[in-house]
Amino acid sequence: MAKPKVGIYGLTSCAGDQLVLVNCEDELLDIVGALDLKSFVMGQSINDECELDIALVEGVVANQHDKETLEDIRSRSALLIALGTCAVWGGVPASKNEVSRAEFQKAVYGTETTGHEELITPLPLSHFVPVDFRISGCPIEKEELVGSIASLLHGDIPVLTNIPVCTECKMAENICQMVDLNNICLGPVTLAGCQARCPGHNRPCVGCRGPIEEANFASEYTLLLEKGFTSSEVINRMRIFAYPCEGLQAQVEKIENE
Amino acid sequence: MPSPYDTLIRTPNPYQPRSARIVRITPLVKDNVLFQFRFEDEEFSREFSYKPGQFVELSIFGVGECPISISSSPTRKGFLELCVRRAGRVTNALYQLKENDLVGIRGPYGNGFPVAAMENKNLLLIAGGLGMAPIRSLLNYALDNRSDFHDVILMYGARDPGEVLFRNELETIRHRDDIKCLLTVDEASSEWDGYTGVVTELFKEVKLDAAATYAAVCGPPIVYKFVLKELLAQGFSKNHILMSLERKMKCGVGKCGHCSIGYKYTCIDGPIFTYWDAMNLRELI
Amino acid sequence: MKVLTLSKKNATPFFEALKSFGKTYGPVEKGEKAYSFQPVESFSQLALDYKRTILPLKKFFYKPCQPVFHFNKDSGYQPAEEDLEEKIVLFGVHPCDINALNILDLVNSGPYVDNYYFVKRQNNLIIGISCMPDELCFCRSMSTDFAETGFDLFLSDIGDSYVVRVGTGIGDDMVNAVPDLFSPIDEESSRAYKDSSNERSAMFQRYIELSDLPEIMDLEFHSELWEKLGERCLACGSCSMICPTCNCYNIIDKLNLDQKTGERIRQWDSCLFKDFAEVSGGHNFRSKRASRVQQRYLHKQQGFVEQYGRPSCVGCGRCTMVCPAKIDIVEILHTIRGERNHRRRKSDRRR
Amino acid sequence: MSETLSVNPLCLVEGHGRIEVELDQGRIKKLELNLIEGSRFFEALVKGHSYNEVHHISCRICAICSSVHQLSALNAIEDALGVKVSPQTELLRELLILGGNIESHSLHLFCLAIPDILGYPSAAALAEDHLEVAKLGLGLKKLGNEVQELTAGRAIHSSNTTVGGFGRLPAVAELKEIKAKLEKGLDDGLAALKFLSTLEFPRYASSESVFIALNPPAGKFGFKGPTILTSTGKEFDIHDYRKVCNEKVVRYSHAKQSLFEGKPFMVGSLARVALLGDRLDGVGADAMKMLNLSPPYDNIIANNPAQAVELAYSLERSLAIVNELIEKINLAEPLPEIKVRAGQGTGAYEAPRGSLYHHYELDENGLVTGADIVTPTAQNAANLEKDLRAVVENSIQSKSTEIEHFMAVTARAYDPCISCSVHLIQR
Ligand SMILES: Cc1cc2nc3c(=O)[nH]c(=O)nc-3n(C[C@H](O)[C@H](O)[C@H](O)COP(=O)(O)OP(=O)(O)OC[C@H]3O[C@@H](n4cnc5c(N)ncnc54)[C@H](O)[C@@H]3O)c2cc1C
Ligand code: SF4
Ligand code: SF4
Ligand code: SF4
Repeated sequence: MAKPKVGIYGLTSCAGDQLVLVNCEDELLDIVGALDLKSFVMGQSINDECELDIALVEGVVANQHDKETLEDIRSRSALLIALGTCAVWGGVPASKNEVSRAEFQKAVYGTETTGHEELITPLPLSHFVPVDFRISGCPIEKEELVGSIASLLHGDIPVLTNIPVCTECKMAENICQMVDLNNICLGPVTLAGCQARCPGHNRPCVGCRGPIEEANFASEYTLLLEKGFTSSEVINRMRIFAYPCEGLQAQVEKIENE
Repeated sequence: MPSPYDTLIRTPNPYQPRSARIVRITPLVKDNVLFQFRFEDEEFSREFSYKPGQFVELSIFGVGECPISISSSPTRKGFLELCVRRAGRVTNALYQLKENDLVGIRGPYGNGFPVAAMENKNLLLIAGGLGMAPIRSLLNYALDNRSDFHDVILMYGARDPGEVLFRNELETIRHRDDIKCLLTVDEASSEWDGYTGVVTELFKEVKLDAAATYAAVCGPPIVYKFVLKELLAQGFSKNHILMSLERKMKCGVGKCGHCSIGYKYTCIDGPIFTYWDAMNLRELI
Repeated sequence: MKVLTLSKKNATPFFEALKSFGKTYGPVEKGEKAYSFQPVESFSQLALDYKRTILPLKKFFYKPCQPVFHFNKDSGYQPAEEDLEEKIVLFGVHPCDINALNILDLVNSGPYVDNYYFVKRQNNLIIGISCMPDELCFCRSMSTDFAETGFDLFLSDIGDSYVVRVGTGIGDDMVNAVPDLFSPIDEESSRAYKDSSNERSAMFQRYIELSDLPEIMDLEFHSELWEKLGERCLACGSCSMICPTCNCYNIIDKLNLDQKTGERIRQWDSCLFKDFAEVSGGHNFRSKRASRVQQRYLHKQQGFVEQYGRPSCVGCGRCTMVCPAKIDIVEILHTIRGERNHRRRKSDRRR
Repeated sequence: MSETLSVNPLCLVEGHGRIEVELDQGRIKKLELNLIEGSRFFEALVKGHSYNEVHHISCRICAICSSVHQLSALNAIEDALGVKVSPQTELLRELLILGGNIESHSLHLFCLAIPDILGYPSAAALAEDHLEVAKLGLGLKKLGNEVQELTAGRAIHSSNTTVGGFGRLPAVAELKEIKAKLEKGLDDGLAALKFLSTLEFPRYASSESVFIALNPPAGKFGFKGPTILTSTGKEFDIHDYRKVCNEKVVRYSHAKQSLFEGKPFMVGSLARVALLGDRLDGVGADAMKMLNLSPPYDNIIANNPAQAVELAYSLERSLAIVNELIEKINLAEPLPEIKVRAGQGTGAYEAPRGSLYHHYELDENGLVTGADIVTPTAQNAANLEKDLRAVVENSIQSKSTEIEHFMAVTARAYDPCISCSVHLIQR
């Protein structure tokens, strides 16, 4: 089979997920060798914006330029893969989406204009274009990236972990941040794949990989309130990485109506 | 001193897939393909025996495993036929393979149809859609051991003529006089010379002696719903109605838990259940 | 059965002698009141007054995530090699956990034998230890508070010494490796044993009534309790992971970058997960969380009974302890049975 | 005749940037460095969050500098809350910073700069002809990541760092493992230096810069200090960082630019080596000699060899720290007690690309009420524009594609991290 034509792109982001690829030091040369890497602005100086088999896109859409770039990539790519929590859920940039960007802009840059940027409330890729596959994580896990690339090369849609952080946390036999230590731990509502890295380091999960399918935010919220946390403490923690997600929005709405 | 586990660890590994080569690929209808396989190990191939209604776990390298009913009859040795619908990762990957490619197969698993108990009885085989895959195995088994059974009736319903599986084979069988082969489609086309309407309509075409008949039913939930009603109305004992259930499966050998319903594992206690058993499983179809 | 006594003074030399039988694991403190079975070098490292470890012993027999096959597109599937030589000694195992292993033995044998499990099982030696129940233990109700089989040696604490039951020939070898450390059982020890046994019986605080439970679960199949639990349950999977008898697993194939080789991996799974019973095309046989929570209890307390003649729960209290949503199995069963004032009932049922 | 030159996009850097130049009759009419990364408004995002969440949010500014962002944020929070961290925590944090430096410098040198200087479009292309060099670089980069993983839990966006210290301390066995790797790494580092000493780093223009860096205590080289040192001979407390980097909003960029005493200045490896290089001993000092680094530091491309010097230093210093930890790490050391109170605090570290300042204000519940983050790339922007001007002026006779290439190489020499440059000021 011919090498798939691949583009790796970053929209507004910290570039962490692209860096994870570059951090696959042991596999990097094999990966790059197996792909026909047409565009990777962060990693090569000659880039060709042509028709692609696979586009890996990191980051949120935060301005008009991002939106146009994304739409252009989509129109050229057979498969579009969202890379990282920002691309999949909105991530940190979308953590305060109830505040208008104009307000932020005024707060940060004062009345002086910053030129061309037409701001958009940051949202994940799927809000603008169809996304074929999602690799979540802030940043994504090396192993999931390499495994996904192997599957894609083989012509299969990859399979990724679909279990909550608690499950991996228990597998690792950690002390429970929530039950034993009464911390706000988002493990029960967060997608695993990180081997419960934070609880494994005696730190509560902050939810960086985004919510698990059917995350029970309502129950998690109630339980934490029962532990004595305030509503805003809990919501502030929950909002850091996936605020635009439907389940969380529903929970926030429910609280506001109460 | 031998440990009590000694014999246990020496039993064959039930998860071991055997390499098998695709011998022939026969497209049947859209997204349904009949694959014929032969095991690489000839001795294993000779010894591989199964019952109609059993299934195998099919492995595609690097993609995974999935359960597929055996579509061929154990009376025809040396190869194995699986009729596979393209449904997800594993089946998709199988569709990418070519003749002579290798796959892994382990099995056979499941209880299969109780063919010994069915001997000297009438057989009523009812299939809807892809349900024909396991029914074909039983049908060919019955035809190859024709004298063991009394009347054999096949009722097979598909959505339209383009969806009728094994049409050529069934056309041949239709002209035999030792079997009644009734085909129906929900929506006929001009070239269709079978029946039109749902499969239960076919009951009008036959006279059944419920007490002397085993009914084997396989199809989508909707087929069960109406066929079971009809069979009960005809006076069938719940113990003479056999049905093949489908559940998510991973191991196929009663360990992984995915197919459990109530106290049964679909993979080892089934997939063939009597209606009585199935009824008691609560989560039925 | 051979019964001896071992003075606690001799525990350390005995422990040292065990090292020739394999690598020794035992309960150690992991955090405040949290314990785990870990490699142990000396007797003093052991936290023998532990109540329950986070993970049960199943972690030694099924790794949470373990390769079962290596594959190569040209040569097929090769079973992952198990180390047949490495023996391990599990020191300080409670009766509930021993009984849980006996249950896993049942599940893993039968018409299809899970050799991966039994290879590990055969390489394990088990030294049980007696325990005192806490507010979560209900092993007495499950008839698992006492181990009849499934250990090589069992030590019952009677104050200054242990009463040692020898369960297997290897257990006898262990004793014979340092015979001087053991004494024959005498009347005094025997009395002390009975006293502590009675004391222990009086300490159980939780009971569930098992008789006709499957029947009652059937009657309560549509109870609204399940809906309520479904709302509360986070489907976090913790209860399945830490359950000593939960043994569901998933199978995942991992392909290497070379597109030719890879591994087939087996990973712990839970019936609480949304996709546990979901088939391709999206149909889900248990799409609601409520029906998944129900499945966990039905399978353990009803389905398993019909299949194996006993529930697949040993009353260790772990699931109640770890559940962030405070879902409590004993409470559920009391509610299902419509019992009131259950804490005062002390039906002390044994087979 | 007017002509436009442009470098768009600026490749081989993290984030989105471009350079646009308008020439008129051989004179620069306009030169703009556009950092066009979308605005994320971090300082607004952290507002309202608890003191123990800030570092999780702030580090998402930039992946490659995430550890140093986290530690700067934590230092600022600890400053505000009056939390004193233990010497052991300081040591582990230093190790984390060094790991970040090893990773970042090897990434820049071997994956971006060297291929560029030797005329390859990417590290992969370099590997086709110089597999050994590529592998050497990737190996060092991996080692840097391993040091970060050991201390921070993961190489990007640490899960182990927290207010007061670390969630989990590395086990002695793990330290011994990394020690062995660092010993090998030091050999690899020397091999890398040898290779680098054979390269000729280009000079497109001479342009003098004011250098600014944090001043480590006790006359040592390093990446953290209580004061800020300038090549003009001034010294400021880090709490007065505003006096050093007065920022102005630049109309065409999302980053703010900094000026010191009204002039552009440079932070980063070259600044550190220029200001503190004479404090180096051991392999760091050897490296300075091998790479001929000496005043005047008027060629910005020399930032590349300066990074190599720091790479060598970081490897050696990491090994020393690991040895010390193996001897005396106290795995039972508890985290300091934290009493929540209102206050404000500043934290500063030398990131691979230069000085980084975080400043937060907290209310009595420990919630953030104000934040200010000044990143190295933002500080360098004005100086980079100045250098680009010099390059264009110096090579005005060359073909425009050549000038564009010179500009790109010059810009990359700063190892700009455009994600970082996104600013979030507001008090
Ligand atoms: C006893 C039995 C007999 C079957 N016989 C046939 C047959 O003859 N022909 C045919 O085309 N299909 C048959 N199926 C259905 C077939 O197993 C699924 O279509 C197949 O598993 C889809 O796998 P996939 O990997 O392509 O799909 P995905 O959606 O990617 O599924 C992933 C995995 O989930 C499990 N899974 C998903 N769907 C099912 C399912 N319906 N049943 C069991 N496990 C599932 C499998 O382990 C599968 O590999 C049978 C199922 C059972 C239980
Ligand atoms: S620590 Fe967090 S992730 Fe781990 S089990 Fe407890 S709640 Fe779940
Ligand atoms: S435990 Fe939670 S916060 Fe930590 S890495 Fe995993 S998902 Fe991210
Ligand atoms: S531990 Fe509790 S919340 Fe988690 S899956 Fe089990 S019952 Fe549900």
